[in-house]
Amino acid sequence: MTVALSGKEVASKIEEKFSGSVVESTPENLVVKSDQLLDVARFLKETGGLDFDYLNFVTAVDYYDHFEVAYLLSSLEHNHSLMVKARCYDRENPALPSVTGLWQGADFQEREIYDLFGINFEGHPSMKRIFLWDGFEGHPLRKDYI
Amino acid sequence: MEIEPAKKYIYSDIELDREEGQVIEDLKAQSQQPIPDPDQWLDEELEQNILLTSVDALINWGRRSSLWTAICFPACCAFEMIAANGPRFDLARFGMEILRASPRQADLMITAGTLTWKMAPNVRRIYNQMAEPKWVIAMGACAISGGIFASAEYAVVPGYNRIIPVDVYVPGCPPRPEALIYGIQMLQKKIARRKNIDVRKILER
Amino acid sequence: MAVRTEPFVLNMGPVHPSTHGVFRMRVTLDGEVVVDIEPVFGYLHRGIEKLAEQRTYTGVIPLTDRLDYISSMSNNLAYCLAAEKLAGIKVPERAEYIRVIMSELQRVAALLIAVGAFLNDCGAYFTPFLYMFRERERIVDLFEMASGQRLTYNYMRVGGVSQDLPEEFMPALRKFMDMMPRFMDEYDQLLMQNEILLARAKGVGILSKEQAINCSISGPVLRASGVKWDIRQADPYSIYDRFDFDIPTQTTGDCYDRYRQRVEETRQSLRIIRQAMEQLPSGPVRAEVPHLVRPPVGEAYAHIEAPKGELGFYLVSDNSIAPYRCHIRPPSLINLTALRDMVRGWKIADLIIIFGSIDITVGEIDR
Amino acid sequence: MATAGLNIYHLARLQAVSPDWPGGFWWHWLFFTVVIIGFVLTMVMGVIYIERRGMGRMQSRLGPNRTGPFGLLQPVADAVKVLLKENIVPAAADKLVHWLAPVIAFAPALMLFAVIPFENGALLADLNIGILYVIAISSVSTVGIFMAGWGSSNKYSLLGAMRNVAAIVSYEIPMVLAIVGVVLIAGSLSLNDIVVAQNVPFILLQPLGFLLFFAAGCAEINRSPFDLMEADSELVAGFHTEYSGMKFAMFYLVEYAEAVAISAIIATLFLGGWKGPILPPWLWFVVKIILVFFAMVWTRTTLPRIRIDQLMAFAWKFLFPMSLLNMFITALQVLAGWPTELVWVMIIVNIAVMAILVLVWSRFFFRLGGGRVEI
Repeated sequence: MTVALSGKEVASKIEEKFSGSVVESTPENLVVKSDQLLDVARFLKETGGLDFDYLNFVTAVDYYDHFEVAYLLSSLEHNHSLMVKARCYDRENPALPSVTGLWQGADFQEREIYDLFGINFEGHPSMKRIFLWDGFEGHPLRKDYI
Repeated sequence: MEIEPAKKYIYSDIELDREEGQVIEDLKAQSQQPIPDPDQWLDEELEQNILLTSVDALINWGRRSSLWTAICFPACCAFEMIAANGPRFDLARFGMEILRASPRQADLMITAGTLTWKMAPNVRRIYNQMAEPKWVIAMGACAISGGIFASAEYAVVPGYNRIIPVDVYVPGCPPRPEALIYGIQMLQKKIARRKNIDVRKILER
Repeated sequence: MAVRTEPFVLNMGPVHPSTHGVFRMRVTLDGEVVVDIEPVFGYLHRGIEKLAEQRTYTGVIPLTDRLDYISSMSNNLAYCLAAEKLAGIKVPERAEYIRVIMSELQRVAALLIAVGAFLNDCGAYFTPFLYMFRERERIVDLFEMASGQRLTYNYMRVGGVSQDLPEEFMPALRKFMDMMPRFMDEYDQLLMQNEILLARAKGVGILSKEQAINCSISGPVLRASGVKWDIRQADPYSIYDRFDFDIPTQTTGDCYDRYRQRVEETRQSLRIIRQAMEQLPSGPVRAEVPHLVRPPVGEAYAHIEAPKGELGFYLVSDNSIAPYRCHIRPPSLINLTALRDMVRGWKIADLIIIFGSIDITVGEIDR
Repeated sequence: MATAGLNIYHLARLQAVSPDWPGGFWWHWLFFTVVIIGFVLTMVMGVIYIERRGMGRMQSRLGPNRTGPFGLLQPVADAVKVLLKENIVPAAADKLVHWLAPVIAFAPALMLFAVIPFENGALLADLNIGILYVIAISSVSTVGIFMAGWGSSNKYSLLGAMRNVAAIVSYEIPMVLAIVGVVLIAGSLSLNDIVVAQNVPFILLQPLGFLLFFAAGCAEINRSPFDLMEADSELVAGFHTEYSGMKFAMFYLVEYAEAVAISAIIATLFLGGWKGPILPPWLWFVVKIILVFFAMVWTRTTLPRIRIDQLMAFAWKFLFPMSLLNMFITALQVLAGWPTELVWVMIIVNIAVMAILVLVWSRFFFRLGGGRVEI
């Protein structure tokens, strides 16, 4: 059985290293400041005992006033998982750092989020539309699209 | 369809993407109305097509007995299409087991699956590449009207008849292979009725 | 003297005999050697995630059928698990068993298609594919008995399955289970040890263990690279912890291993079905669930081991009758992440079989 | 030797007797030209039917059976339909080359039959270099195929055509060398003489030669598993991707006419041509052609396709040395003057030699399978 790690416990570990990076933590997940997302992600991947080497999925949710990008991380070795989230409040030009350098599996999923939500992932090798065509107006999965 | 002059070749990915996006947008703007079914406009064209009247029946027999299918199966219905080709339903009995990957050599396009605007130019191109005479069977609800996905208007074309003229519609989501075979038989009847030449017109001349 | 060559771009797809639907690759070739590829998706983007936000929780189930259309039952299961997790619904015993039987039968059907399509890509002119289609038809018959549909079953519901199995189902299933091992042996004899197939597939398109994990690969492709990770055992959902089955793994992670992996997984699935058949209890097949499910505010992620890999549904609820957000974790799309690294340096013919060995369905990639 | 009776016959042939027809050669040529065209077209229809029905059976389905009795008219319907389809020439194509290609590809397939005997002496031209003629003519169709690939201005076509040229260049050599064994035993290059010399079908005396020739022949006419030039799952339709209507029909015809031609040559060289008891000779010939063709259909439905570099490696590392060895062994046997009455011993020895050679070579010297090209 995959153990879902408590966001609070992991948050305390992260706070030791990067103080002030965790915005919010619940037993289910933890929300990280978007500018420190990459550091936290690297910490989660490379710290012994956590070893989150597998990225299950990346997705985004539109809450009108902000976008929430969710990363579900797993460790195949320890068989535990953790949901990490980051928020962007800028609706015009939302941006987050890309985690493709850490988990290559995020490649197409980040492009998908860019396509359907318009969140720009900085540092992604080819940030362009994936499902819709170049020249398409708007981002369909945003709640205010049609 | 007039042939466009050969374009300058594009090597940059970004330019290519932009070009393709433009093609899609143009097609989307063009095809807001369904194209009427071929029955309504094909007769006029055929008047110019002169062949010996006595061989009409033979030609139609040949054409309906060997309908080679173009490979253009976007989505779910493809599997019922393949099942119809498979051991149990066996379209090969009608001489249809040859799936021509090159549209130039195919006679029939079975549009098995949802059509999206991104795919639409490609389908139009495949249809244009097919040599006359050619037929289209719209297979499944998505191919007829967009079906279950019709309300995702930003991506889904509401029916293939916006893009290409359709001869036979086979409803179902997906249609069973039996339904497809029935549709094919309908098409065969339609081909059998087809006049390659109107005798009276020739006599008048 | 070295010959100077110049790479050229070949557009493969979206309509190509072996791209399994409307997938497209822009392949840069140097002669026959693949220098680079750029996959282009989106030719079947039907906005399923957008549509799901406008439908009730039950109304999403038909959409999930059309995701990975050759394994509709698994998609139904994954979605229903997510919705149940969100709403906190307990599923009756009998329904759990029926779900397991259905999803394992679906796995057998989907893996048969995958193997057949792979052999077809290798150039075995339709023969293995049609043989495997013959057996798939039998499985489809079983599904048809239960759900009345041949491809898009729409059988499972939030809180159970739509209707109980008809009485002729179990005898038919038993008959099928008696026949199937014989057919599996036949497939083994068909091409498993064929010299040409070995030459074509062995050592081609190797995906290393580390890269497979880093690229979030899942399913048979991951296990063929030697990672023993199967959600049915790592994170048992439904009632998979009650069954006794092995997780086969391979070592090298080449095309041949992926092919072998699929064949062996089919055998394991048959084992599970046999156990589930024996244990099948009687009772209701649906929990008492209101017509319009209204889960509390929250989010849930449920994932299953679909034939192609980890299929997950991430549902966010705002206490209305429709999901606020329904994200689908598509195994096909994510398995393709490693494609570019796997095919560089191989011939164009290898590109086809490497691509075929990943086994994708475009409906799931583009959604 | 099995050829003991041949020498006298051969001496008689040296006087080059003209056919005993009123009007001399001209009637003879006209008659056989018409016969060959008719024969090839009928056989093509027949083998297409056999292939589709046989393939259907092997794939556990029925195959065409609705058009005409037992579906026998299916190829006719196909022909009627294909010939009346629109003929498309791509805008970017090289018009002349595109137009000429099917003709150039088709002519050699017909010309091959000029030297193939339907009965004893019943052939258009009993060339004393018949085999050489066959080899020379059969490679001309490559030019047509390359023209098709080049003229279509399509990348898939070009790739297919390139593959074809590469394959033909490599496979000519083992093909010729495989024939040398037959020629050594028969003592003649004329196909008619070779058939006459076959008191025992040469497949028994030359089992290795037969295998090599069959493999090389399949590769030469691009039957599976060597059908790389129109590899459906890779190159869409290969060199004839851009062809439609009549010109595609020509290529379709070429594909099967060549298959019939190679089957006929194999039947002539190894299966005793028109020889056989009870049935009339020409019927025996047809039956043997169909048998060989059926073997080709069988391989097509069974085996996967090999890769282009494996194809080349197979030609140069397996077929070529094997055919050289075969040639030397046969030459030694002929030189030693193997006694005629011990022909069965020779058969057993040759089959054993073949088995040992193939096993040893495929185990220790050459295995299929290449590797990655570093870029």
